[in-house]
Amino acid sequence: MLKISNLHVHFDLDGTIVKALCGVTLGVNLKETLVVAGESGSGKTVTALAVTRLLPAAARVTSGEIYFNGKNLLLLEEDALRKVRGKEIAYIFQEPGSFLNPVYMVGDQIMESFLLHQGLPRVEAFAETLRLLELVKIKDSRRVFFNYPHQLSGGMNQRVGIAMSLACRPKLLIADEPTTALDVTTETQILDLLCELKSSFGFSLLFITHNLSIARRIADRICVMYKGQVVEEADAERIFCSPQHFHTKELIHAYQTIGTQ
Amino acid sequence: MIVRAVHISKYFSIEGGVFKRETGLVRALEDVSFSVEEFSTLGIVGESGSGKTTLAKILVQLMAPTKGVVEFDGSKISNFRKDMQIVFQNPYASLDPKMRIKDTLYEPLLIHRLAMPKQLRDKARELLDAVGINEDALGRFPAEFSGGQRQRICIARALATQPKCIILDEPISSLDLTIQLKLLDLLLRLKERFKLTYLFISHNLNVIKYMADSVLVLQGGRIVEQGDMRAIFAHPSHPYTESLLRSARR
Amino acid sequence: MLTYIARRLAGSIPIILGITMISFAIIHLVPGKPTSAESALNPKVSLQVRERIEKLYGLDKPIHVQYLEWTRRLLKLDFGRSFSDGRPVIEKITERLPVTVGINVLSMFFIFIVAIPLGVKSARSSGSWFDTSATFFVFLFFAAPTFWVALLLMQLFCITLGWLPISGITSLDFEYFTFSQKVIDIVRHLALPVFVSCITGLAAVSRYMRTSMREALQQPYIYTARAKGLPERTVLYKHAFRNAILPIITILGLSIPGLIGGSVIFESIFALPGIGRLFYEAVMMRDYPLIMAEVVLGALLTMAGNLIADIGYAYVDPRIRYAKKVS
Amino acid sequence: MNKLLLVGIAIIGFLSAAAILAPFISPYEPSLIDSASLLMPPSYAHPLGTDGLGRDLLSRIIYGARISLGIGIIAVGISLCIGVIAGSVAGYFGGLADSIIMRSADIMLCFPTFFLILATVAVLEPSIINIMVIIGLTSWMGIARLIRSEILSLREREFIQAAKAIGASHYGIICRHLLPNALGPVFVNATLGIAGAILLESALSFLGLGVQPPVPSWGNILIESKATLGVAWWITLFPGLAIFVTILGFNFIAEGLRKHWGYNA
Repeated sequence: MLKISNLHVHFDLDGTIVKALCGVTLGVNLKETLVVAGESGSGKTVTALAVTRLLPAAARVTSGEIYFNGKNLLLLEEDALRKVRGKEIAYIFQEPGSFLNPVYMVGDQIMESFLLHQGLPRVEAFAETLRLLELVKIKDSRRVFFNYPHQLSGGMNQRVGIAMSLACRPKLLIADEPTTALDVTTETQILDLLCELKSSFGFSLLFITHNLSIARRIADRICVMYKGQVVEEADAERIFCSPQHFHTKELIHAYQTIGTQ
Repeated sequence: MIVRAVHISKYFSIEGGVFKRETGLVRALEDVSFSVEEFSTLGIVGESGSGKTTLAKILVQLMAPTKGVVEFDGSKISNFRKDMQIVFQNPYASLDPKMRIKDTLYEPLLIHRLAMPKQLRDKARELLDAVGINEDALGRFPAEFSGGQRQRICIARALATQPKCIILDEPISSLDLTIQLKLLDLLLRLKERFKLTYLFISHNLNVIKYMADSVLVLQGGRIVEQGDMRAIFAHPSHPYTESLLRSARR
Repeated sequence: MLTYIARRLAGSIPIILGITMISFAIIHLVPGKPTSAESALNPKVSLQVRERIEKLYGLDKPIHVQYLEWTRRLLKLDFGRSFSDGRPVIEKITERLPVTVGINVLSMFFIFIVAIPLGVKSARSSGSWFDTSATFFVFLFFAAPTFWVALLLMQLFCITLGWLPISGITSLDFEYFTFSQKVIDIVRHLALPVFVSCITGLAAVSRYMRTSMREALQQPYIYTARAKGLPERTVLYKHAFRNAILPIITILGLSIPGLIGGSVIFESIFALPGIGRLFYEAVMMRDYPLIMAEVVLGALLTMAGNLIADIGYAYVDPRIRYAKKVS
Repeated sequence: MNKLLLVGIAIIGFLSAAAILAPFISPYEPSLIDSASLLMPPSYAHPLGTDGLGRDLLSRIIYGARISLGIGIIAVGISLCIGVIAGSVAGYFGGLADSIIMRSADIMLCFPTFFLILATVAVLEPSIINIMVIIGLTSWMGIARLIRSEILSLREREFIQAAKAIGASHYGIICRHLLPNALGPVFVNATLGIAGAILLESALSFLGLGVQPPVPSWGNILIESKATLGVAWWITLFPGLAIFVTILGFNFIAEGLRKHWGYNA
């Protein structure tokens, strides 16, 4: 499904070159949940954004390939890449409140993908959006459609984010710490919702987090990143019972002593 | 007993309507009383909105309580500004961006006249050494350090006035787990070395278990349970404490 | 939203009071000033003028009574009679108001039409030749004093090239023109003044638009828009633009005092019959009732402008319009 | 130090040097009337030509620099003092002081500044001191608002609470912590203020209400040139150019400072 090999990304912060990724290699198989665990600065978010070249202006991919169903995304020119974004690869981001445009109604922002990718007439797109909102367990979908992001709670906004990403039935969903900004109870609901949708939609999930307890709950395979490199990659169970790399050991020890749920 | 809170309550007024009349009252703290033994660590645990930070600010006299009073044992704490210090949660906001690290450390030393101008640099170097930051940090600005390093510098600043008691208001919860653990070990070492009393505030019960000798559980501004850490962790009496323990252990 | 408007309206009452007080204080500088008739620097303040001021403002009564009386007359828009020709001041002002308002509205219109696309384009292609040259020109426009540019342009277009009339709003034989000739004539007369008046505004709005646009483009929701596979044009003009345009509305309110103030200069250069030039003449002739009337009206106009801009902003920005939390 | 800042400082440095050394470097007495060379175009004897009364334009412009720069800097000095004090009191102590200061600032901001200045100048005699004071008194509001919002945002920041916790006094906090953080954007605003004040002064003299002749100021040189518009282009061009270059210099400094300190004030 997705194969990243030897990816190097450098940031040019007005003169100083920062090496964000130094040779990242990882793969996501069909219908699998791969969790990329790592602390801040390990490069996990940069990897996620690099997949569909959503990196900020200052970033430059210096070497490496990203194959998605056989196509090297780094070499795709803009229009073809845009067809992949949103249609085959979708994203959910961390801050639910700030990743939705504050001046448009929530429903409009979801409908946008229908109108763009599937060219549905507005009436059909409207009905489709309502169905999607119900799918992500938003009860009063008709009212929520006409609300603005600032009127909804964090959890509700994240559900809208998930609905938006699933609009065109993507094959791969990349979630970058979607529940870190939420309180514990909402976090559990969102994680359960994601797993449920994964089985019904059948997409594969690339889940970025720094919280090992989430990794343990939902991951088929885990890969640990440290200082811009993948230092360990294995099945969820093997990572926890026999970690190899010193950083993975450190992570697990810290998680067991003071990690929360 | 080194410091004691007697029936502390704190209410905030809510302004509403067109002319900003006081239309409501938020009861942040309601009749909180407890005392802190010297050389011990009292853990205060509670979820967000339970009034932990308000209590911290009242104890260190940054905020006046609506009711009740904070008492100090005169023999141990003569000048609370010097003997009582606080470390905040957000390392990125608790250091003055325009000040070099050396000036941030010199300030408490000069205010309390703990070092002659000539000795300032050595004293600052000692403080940084105690928290594991090397000397060349003195000339640099906070922007050049990571969250963990900045929090160590804040701890150094708190140690500058040779305090007796330090209030730690969620000092590590915005950092990565591995760095959190390293900082907790640092705090334990410093406590032994400088004979300190800690008031450790956190929402994470496992951290409290790692650090505290006695525990105080806050819910909605009220104390629901108080006592020795092991006893409470073994068999909590209040249902709220039980639910906290269950979610921490899963 | 309604509480927002109510609070804004309530807030403006003390401001109106403040305006009347300060204007009243300025008036009191006049007669109280020991400008005896012979004072060299101010020859025009003759004894006879002093009596008229005293009579007009009833200065014999205690100060607060004068203030109340003056405000009462203010509410009736009765600013007393102009010294120069005895006509009621309010009449003279309303006569000339359309010219100034017309020019200002026209120049504001041009500012928005040119500056906003300019700001957006240079924000989008930041670092390109277009962006650097646009910023350079914005700097030049920003620094050029309007009256100097006016003089230079007058020299170039009116005298050496002779394309445009040098002053006035209509040429002498205006009545005999056909309608289309009349329009062309007015346009030729107003071309230079409008251009001059919108120079600084153009620079300010385009620079502000560029910063606001660049800020909007760095917001997280732009990532979401791109992640949805939207073409760059939609990302830019639908998502980023709608957020970037909001602060520009407040600029509208804030630029009114500048525009009214500026009208004094270019109206006197181009001899246009607006309230700006009226104010200039009143100042030269120490026509105090007229001066005070314009100061008060100018202030009230600005305050009204700010109010409209604020309410407009609240209307357009859903975060203020629908403040209540739904779920 | 970015190049914008350097260019700005170079321009202003050159102009202030010219203003200070005016008596030594200007070729002629600014008000020396030489009836033999009326309205002479730029020549070797008079590098920038002469005006209607045969006075040398270059020396008048050099002396004019004294007036314009002097008024600009002192006027902004006045508005800076009032603004900083009013802003920090309103920001730091809040409550009644805050609302009084801010309401009066709102009121003053409502007046079209140019109207206010013209009205007060009409009432008082237009001497240089009056102009400086009036421009200063009518432009403090921007700086006061800027300082107030900076202090309000800083006051809640934890490093201010930490300073209080280690026992710093009110005075210590304002001087060591609040002002250094708040003054950055204020300097940027102040340099723009100087440019604004110079523009205002020259506009005033242009309308005959600023510095009265025979004292030369860029504004009143320009107004005289209006009479000889078609004939003597240099009398219009050069004083205006001087104003333009000065304001450009100050804008470069402001933009350079903003980049240097990374504000978007």
